[in-house]
Amino acid sequence: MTEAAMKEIILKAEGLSYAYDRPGKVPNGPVLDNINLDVERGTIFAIIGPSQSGKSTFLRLINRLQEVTATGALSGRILFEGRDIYASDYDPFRLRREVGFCFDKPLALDMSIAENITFGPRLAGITSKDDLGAIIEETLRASNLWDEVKDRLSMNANRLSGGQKQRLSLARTLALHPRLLLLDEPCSALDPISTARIEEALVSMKARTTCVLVTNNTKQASRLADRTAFFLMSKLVEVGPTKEFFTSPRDKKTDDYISGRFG
Amino acid sequence: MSRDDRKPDAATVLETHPPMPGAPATAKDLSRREKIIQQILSLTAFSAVFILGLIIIFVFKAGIPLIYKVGLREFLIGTAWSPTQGEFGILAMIVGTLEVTFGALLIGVPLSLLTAIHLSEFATQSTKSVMKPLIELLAAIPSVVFGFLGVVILVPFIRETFGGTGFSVLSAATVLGVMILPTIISISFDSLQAVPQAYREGALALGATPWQMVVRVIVPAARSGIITAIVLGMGRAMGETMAVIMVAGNAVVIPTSPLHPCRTLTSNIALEMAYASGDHQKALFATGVVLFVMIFLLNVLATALMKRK
Amino acid sequence: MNAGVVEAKSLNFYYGTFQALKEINLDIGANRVTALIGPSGCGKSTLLRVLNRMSDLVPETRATGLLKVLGRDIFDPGYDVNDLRRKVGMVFQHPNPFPDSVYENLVFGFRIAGVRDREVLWQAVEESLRAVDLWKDLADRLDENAVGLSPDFQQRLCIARAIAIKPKIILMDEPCSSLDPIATEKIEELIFRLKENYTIVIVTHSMHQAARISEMTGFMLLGELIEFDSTKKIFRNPCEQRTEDYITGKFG
Amino acid sequence: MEQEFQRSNTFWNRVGTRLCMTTTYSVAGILAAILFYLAWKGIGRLSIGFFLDSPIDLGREGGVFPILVSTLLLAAVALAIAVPLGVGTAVYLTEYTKESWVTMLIRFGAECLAGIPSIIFGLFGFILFVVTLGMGWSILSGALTLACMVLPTIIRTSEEAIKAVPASIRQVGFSLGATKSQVIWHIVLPQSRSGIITGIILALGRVMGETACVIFTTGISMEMPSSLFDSARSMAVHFYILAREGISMDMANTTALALVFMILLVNLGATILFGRRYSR
Repeated sequence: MTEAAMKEIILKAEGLSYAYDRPGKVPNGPVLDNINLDVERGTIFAIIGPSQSGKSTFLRLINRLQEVTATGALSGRILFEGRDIYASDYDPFRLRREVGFCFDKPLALDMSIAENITFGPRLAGITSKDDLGAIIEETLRASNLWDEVKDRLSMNANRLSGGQKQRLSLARTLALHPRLLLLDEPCSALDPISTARIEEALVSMKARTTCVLVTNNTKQASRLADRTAFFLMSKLVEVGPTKEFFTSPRDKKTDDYISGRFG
Repeated sequence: MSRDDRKPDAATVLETHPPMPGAPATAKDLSRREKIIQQILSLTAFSAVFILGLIIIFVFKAGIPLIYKVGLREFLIGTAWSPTQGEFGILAMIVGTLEVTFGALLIGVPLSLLTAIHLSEFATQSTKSVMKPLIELLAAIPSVVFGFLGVVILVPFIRETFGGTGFSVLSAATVLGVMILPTIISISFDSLQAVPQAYREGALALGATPWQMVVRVIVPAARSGIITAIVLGMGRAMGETMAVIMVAGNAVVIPTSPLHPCRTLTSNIALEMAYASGDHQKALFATGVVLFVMIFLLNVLATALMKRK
Repeated sequence: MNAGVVEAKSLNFYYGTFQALKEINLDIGANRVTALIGPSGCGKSTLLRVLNRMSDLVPETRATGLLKVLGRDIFDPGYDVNDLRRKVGMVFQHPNPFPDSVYENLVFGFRIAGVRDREVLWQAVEESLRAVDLWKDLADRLDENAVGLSPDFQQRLCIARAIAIKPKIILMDEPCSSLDPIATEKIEELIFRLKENYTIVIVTHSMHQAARISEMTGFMLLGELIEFDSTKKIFRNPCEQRTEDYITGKFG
Repeated sequence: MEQEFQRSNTFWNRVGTRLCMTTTYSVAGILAAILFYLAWKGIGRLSIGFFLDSPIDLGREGGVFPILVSTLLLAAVALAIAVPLGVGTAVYLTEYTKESWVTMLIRFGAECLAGIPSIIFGLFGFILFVVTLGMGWSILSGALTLACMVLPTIIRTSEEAIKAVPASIRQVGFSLGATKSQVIWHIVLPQSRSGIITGIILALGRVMGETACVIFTTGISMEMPSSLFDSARSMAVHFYILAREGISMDMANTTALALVFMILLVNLGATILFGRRYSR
């Protein structure tokens, strides 16, 4: 805890609650209920919990992706680098460039590999071919994909395998050089080898890119994360350093979950 | 492409590049631009409704005064049509339209439904992949060409087989029956395909033959889509002009036999529009109003049926 | 009592060039529950669907070897597949009542067999609903559309529909996979009662379910029937290493 | 008794399935016969010259060059108007609105428009564009009328194509900092282009084959149009006049073949290029 105090807090949730709007229906309780947590720069932060526990919604609130697909009522605050991202003068488009998001399913845009990666930078105003080329190479290397695709960058990205597509998604997200990276069960659709390559990539760049990782796989959390949080039924049950979390959980429910008694 | 000689960091690249010159930089600018785009799109979105409104206004404005002048009753049930003498009764045309339309359904519906059932339930993948595009090609053939083929093939055939001139309700109904095939086939095919596979399995697992499965489970489940298909096909037959003009004979009489010639509402307009003026022209617009109302009611029916699905 | 109602001898089954079942030898006894377990893609559902030739629905399939159901070779070209399916009822993974009234669902099997006698139909409706313990819930709701029922009721209705025409064998393809635990428990109770009169073959992905309800269990892997024995033996003392690995959760 | 019924079941099954199959092949046969007849009658006088010469003696001799040009002009202008409106409507309906009375109204309007017979479009175009707005019989009047007519086709096919783009792909765009319009322009539209183009081709076929409403709005002049305000004659109208007035059956046959051939080529091209077709 003393060490934590010294590190910079890149993301902070303060009393965060969220409930979906269901027009014409009685609201059936919040999806997130009074969440408080801090994420330090340069670490990997894992969120585990059974499905429907609110962990994905939490992740989607951090880069304001939630509001694109659903409407809901939010209370409390999310601070990214000290600023409230839901403040009225906060620019969500800029936020989404600084906070990357990697989806659970491998999703390639229907264009070439190179165009997939340069999509974000081009929207951000980078036009120079050399710069874009450099970004392509750098991010593909960072996501462990370069050797497999360097000779076919103009091929349609949909022709890649699932594991390759997922690494391409990672590269595409990294192309904007986000300071915070949100990963929503990034390996749930992947085989063990692809998973290992993604995990390697995350660890190797964590000094530069802080990660918040939502995962169903408790083992993955224990392998990768510096700190781990456990969500259950919209509530944050427990958060702590990963080692402590998995060896001596304070909460009975956490213990039940990580030892596989439910979920 | 090897870039091993220089590898600039993406971070530095991004930081040294300001946003595109001229591109809106702040959230405020962006959201203002988004709002303008949305407003333009919402304007285009109403184009269909706007055009529908224009059609109603202009066609009705040109046609309604004459209906007032003649009297709605007189206009609809009058049997005499000599617009130059001031006689405006379109009953013959209404009856002609209905006869031709129902005749077309009589011919077209069984053919299309059986074809749709075959394609959806029994045909092999290769038959399907040949037949589907073929049927869509049938939809692409212009109606004048259908009319022309009716004149050169069907009319002589009917004249020689059944007597009369050959220009008749029967010819018109046959040509239209073929023309509405693609409409009814493709829509009912789609609704048959939308029936969950589980229903098929459920029926077969109880020992139903494929035909029993189709008749007792699949067709009832796809009922609303099939009815919609028939209603839309009916609309197409009712509104068809050129093919009908060429084969129906166009005499203004109430046809009492399938071999009699007839004139439909659509052909009434198309035949006389070229030289009509004054009240005569207005009467043609009034004919259009009657046709419009009939089609509109059909469409409301079709929409209501579709919603029930 | 335990005469084989399903007998397979070196049965092979192919989807196009893919071999889904390899050299299956199987002997299923009457009035018992036989469970088929194995990881997904192992062929257990295919085996089930071959038993009443629902496998015919997929084009370009082919079977070799011998499969006798109720004493007759069902791949005999002269064999009436509709008759087979009347004798071998099936319940599916997702409840699939027809979009019609409860009553019409239950008498469907009679209607397609040409039975019109109202007395007979009513009796069958009552009997089959009582058999699945739905009579008191649905007796006065027979006109309701079956699609509007709860998933639990729908699935039980589908079972009732299958047993209404008195089949000899009932095949169940993961019948509880779309139900909640309470509904699952009800279906399991029902299976327990039904086995007095019917031979039941059930495919399940839940080993616990297999252990709870079945007398015999077959473990399948990659199209092969690895082991087929009494449920007790399979779960306590399997002969094959692969069975043990699967039961103890080492893979799958 | 049951045996008896079983036999009749098998019998009806055979009758029903065979009836369906026979009908299907008859429908295919009708189409094949139509195409064959057109080809057989028309192929004799079809040549490059037919497309590149001007008509002589009301079309008894010569070719259809100015008529071909008018047809293409008419189609191009009509689509240039209808496509942005139609695709815009589809984008608005799928991306910007939730289901509400507004979308119901727009869809209902489009459905009704789709059901209106072409002859009524003809009356409408005549009274609005030709008479009220004083454009006279001209390519512009015709194209505007045709644009109204094919608008629903384009709306419907585009909407289907846009709906087929999975929501997850849109979210990728947003997660990379794109605004809504950027997501639509850079991701959704490119991904649905094949469906949209199919709709456009379908509309093109309808425009080229339409007769009733073109006669009333574009007229029947056979001259080469010098501007959009000139009266002109489309291929379908030319064919109608040749056949109806009995000017020359030979030329009518050839024109019919050329017209059908052009439309089929366009349709076939779309099928080959984009595989899937949206019907209706």
